[in-house]
Amino acid sequence: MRSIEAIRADFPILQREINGAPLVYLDNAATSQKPLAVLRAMDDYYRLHNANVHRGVHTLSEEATALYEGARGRIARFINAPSSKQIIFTRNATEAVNLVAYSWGMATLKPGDEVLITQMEHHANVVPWQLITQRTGATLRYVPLDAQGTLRLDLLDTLLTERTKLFAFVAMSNVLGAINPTAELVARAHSVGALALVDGAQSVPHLPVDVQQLNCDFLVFSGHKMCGPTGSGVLYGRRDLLEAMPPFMGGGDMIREVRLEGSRWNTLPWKFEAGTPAIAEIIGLGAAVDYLADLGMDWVAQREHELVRAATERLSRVEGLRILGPGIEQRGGVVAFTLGEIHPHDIAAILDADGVAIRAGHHCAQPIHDFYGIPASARASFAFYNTFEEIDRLVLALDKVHAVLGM
Amino acid sequence: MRSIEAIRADFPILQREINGAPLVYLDNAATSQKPLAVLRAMDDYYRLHNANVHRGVHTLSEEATALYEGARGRIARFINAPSSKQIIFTRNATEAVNLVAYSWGMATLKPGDEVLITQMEHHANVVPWQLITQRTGATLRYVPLDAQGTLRLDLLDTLLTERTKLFAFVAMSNVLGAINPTAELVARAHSVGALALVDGAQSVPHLPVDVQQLNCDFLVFSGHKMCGPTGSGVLYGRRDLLEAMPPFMGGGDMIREVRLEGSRWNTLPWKFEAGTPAIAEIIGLGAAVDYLADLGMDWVAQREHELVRAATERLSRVEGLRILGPGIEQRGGVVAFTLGEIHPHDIAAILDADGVAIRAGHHCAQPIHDFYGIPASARASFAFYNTFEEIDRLVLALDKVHAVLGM
Amino acid sequence: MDALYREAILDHYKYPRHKGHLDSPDITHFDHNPFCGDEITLELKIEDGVVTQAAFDGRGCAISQASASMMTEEIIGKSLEELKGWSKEDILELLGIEIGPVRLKCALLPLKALKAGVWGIEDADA
Amino acid sequence: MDALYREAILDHYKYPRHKGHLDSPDITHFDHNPFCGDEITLELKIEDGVVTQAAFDGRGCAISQASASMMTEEIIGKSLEELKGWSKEDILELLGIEIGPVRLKCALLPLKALKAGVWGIEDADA
Ligand SMILES: Cc1ncc(COP(=O)(O)O)c(C=O)c1O
Ligand SMILES: Cc1ncc(COP(=O)(O)O)c(C=O)c1O
Repeated sequence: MRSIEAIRADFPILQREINGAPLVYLDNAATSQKPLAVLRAMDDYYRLHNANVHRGVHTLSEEATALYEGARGRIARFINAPSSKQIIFTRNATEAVNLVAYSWGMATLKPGDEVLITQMEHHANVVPWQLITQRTGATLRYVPLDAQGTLRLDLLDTLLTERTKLFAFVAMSNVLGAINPTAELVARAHSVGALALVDGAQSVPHLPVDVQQLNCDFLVFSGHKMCGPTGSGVLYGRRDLLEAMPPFMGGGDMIREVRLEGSRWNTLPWKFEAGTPAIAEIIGLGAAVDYLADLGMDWVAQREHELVRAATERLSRVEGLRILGPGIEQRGGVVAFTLGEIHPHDIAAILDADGVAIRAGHHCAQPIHDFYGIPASARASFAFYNTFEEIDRLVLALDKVHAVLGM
Repeated sequence: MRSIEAIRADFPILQREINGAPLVYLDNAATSQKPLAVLRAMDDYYRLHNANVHRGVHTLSEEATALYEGARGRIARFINAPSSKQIIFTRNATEAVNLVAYSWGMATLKPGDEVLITQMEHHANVVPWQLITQRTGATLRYVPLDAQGTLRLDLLDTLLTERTKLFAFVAMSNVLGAINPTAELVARAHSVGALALVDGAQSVPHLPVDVQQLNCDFLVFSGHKMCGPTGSGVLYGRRDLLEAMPPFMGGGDMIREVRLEGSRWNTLPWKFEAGTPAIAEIIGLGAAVDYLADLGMDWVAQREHELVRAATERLSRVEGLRILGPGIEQRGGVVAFTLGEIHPHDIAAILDADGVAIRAGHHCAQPIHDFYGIPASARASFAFYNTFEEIDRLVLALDKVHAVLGM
Repeated sequence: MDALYREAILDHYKYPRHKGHLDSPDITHFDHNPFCGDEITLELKIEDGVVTQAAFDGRGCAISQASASMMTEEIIGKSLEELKGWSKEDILELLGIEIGPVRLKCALLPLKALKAGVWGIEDADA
Repeated sequence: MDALYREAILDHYKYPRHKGHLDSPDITHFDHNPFCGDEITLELKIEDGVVTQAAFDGRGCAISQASASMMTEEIIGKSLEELKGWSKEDILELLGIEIGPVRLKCALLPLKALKAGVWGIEDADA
């Protein structure tokens, strides 16, 4: 394995200074930093190969198409998808959920049907289901949380019924850090005949994910959280489902024939990719999964686990600090916390003065904060390129918060 | 004005050789090449400022937000939008049309209502209206073409009625090159109480466009066709319409509050931007409009007009070559043509052997080709960085097509 | 320390002035910022178009609380007409700090409540 | 000249073999590629499970037409069983050229029609 110093050298932004101190970037759950390999893949694309993809006969267009479709193949392998036809590119995880909600949801859901989500979902996996159940007359239900910030699995038997058409849940919470028993939840959904959609926005970047092993029907994730560029996201879907679903957006590339009287759709995956895709970004995401695969997702998960273990240990000794979510065994590289009565904005601002970047707010997961009866929390989230020294810097800066704002 | 050589030096890809010959890139209507300023803006963003935007309290997030929202302001000014709140970022022009179709169309259209488009639309402005009129029971109508490949404006009086709720039309055709009398068509739509959506995918990159002067209700365009990156597109909309429209996709950033029982939407423009946006790409598009504004869109239009005038003159002397679309006065920088019975794929392939990149196919505009009774055409499309020597190379290569495939 | 947390701000945050409630206020306005959970209730007593008493209650970050405390001090004795003319610059001057776009929302929440209360308009742009 | 347009291909394109129609064919199959407008109708006479006559009609680019012409020449005398085993490599070998993904669709359209006709399956993957 390469040294952490060598790996950090792959990420130019980690050299930055913020307010005179070296950047400590602990906002990885919001978006990750990008290695040179990803920046170079996109830059090379624009400097050497840029053209619109598909159906172009000239050399640049064939090169661009080969790069774009090649990335699809590598991304498919990264999550062990049976076929690259099952990899549909979107802007982000959010669009991927909306695609399923609009295409599958609008065609399928009827009054009386239920969609089950959980109280630990990111808004991306809440609002589309609110919108679509309202439109279709279906009912939206939630799996609540227990005191540890994990799912009330004891209620699943009551909540999952033959009325449930879809169980959509997060593999790893972006606030609680909780890693859910994904394969087991998928099986539970299937046992009542419901489909299972897994929000992998936090799991795919940080844990080994194998869609065939999970046996999920849909998986969504975002490129920008996994060393890839902004503007790239993925929907993986079961082939027969994707084949049967009507298209979402209409336009170029997603059609086979357009006549004034009507149109015929293209085959997978293009049926769901209307218009010029985010070509450079998907090529960048291809480079990102290569980068992660080279590191090895087992190593990534292990490294981040060690970081978060050290962080939770050290943080729990900070006066007045309360960590949200489960114990270390069930936790990925995310630690959200409160610090006495001090508002998270003040924590983040004072940390920033020392170059430590954490996030403050509801992290697009208001229902979790409602559960805890707090408006917001502070959140440190880790990537493999973080160091134990950075955790020291975090803790030191938190002492300063007490010094400045303590009563 | 800088020399063309100096301008060409801004575009690294123009140094490329294809099959041993310098690249002649004449596929600009499909996508444009990118100047260094755009590549650098994105690279700098990732190397120095990358963070998720909005609500981040730390320095990087504030910088990223300032860059992202700053680009919105510059793009608003580029089309003279009254407010940057009216600039909504999408992946491409196609998504922008779909946004209007899903949000405005689903909420508004009823059986008996009509949507009017034209026979010269790109599929991006056809298929969403087919999908949404089917869903809502509204009727889709077309303005046909006349023999010159321009719109049958004489039929507008019959086609535009008080049943028409929206007139959606292209400002400049990507096949015929035809520049439509956009402001006049908008006024005609308004005179029957219909809204006007302008597909500016080909006009915004090549002609000065002023939404206040056009007085259109919606304008869509794509960043990648105007020196900007892939993955960036824009919907401009009239403020009161956008305010009244329901959201399209649900997720983070587009909401103000999410409770288990329901959600409240964010204000414009974010109401329509769900999830992490294409941050780097929009910053790149901001650099692209700066680049174009520096050149001056009047100059761009003038230069491309000279190029296309020279091209049509020289091409019309090639044996068997027939140009689709109107005369030079009504034409932007696009020349689609047929060459006797030779299939456009063969034309493009033989040109490619000499480094000349043109497109062959239906260019996502099958209804135009149906009108001409041809399955496909060859298309050369120009940008300001093209040269008159490149037109010579095009014509020489076409002679070779005759030599190789002539009977 | 961060320029945001200068002495005066910390003082108002730790020892807020006019925090609490008035007896039968003439104007009461509640506003909040759901993105960070800042909340404020502003109460005013008015005589002859002039603010004679002011109080606020709420919770939130140091910036929003200090801003509320400083603002209540400042508005007592001012006419409603004058307050209608206040802008974001007036508050930033009171706070005496440079402020990024996210924290600006915190700083301006009390002004937003004041304006809405004075104009009687819900959700008015500050 | 481009490696795509080697002599044999041009020859088949300019002088297509077996272009036209058969009297009462046993198998007729039409297929097309709407992206570029290539069209082909393939007709076969079968005796004892062997192709005895073949003809094609259609329009399209040089590659698709040459491919159809070469293929009809090759399949006469072959058993249906053998043809069912044909793959895209067999056609590319006939054509003797390297081919990018877009033109591949053109080259394989005749095979697609053949396969669909022989298997009696619409739109089968070649
Ligand atoms: C006239 C017109 N409209 C719409 C589009 C669609 O653009 P995009 O594929 O970027 O969504 C194009 C692109 O070819 C076009 O030329
Ligand atoms: C668990 C989870 N789901 C979904 C999302 C949405 O991702 P995006 O904004 O890239 O669509 C996020 C991002 O914060 C997330 O953490």
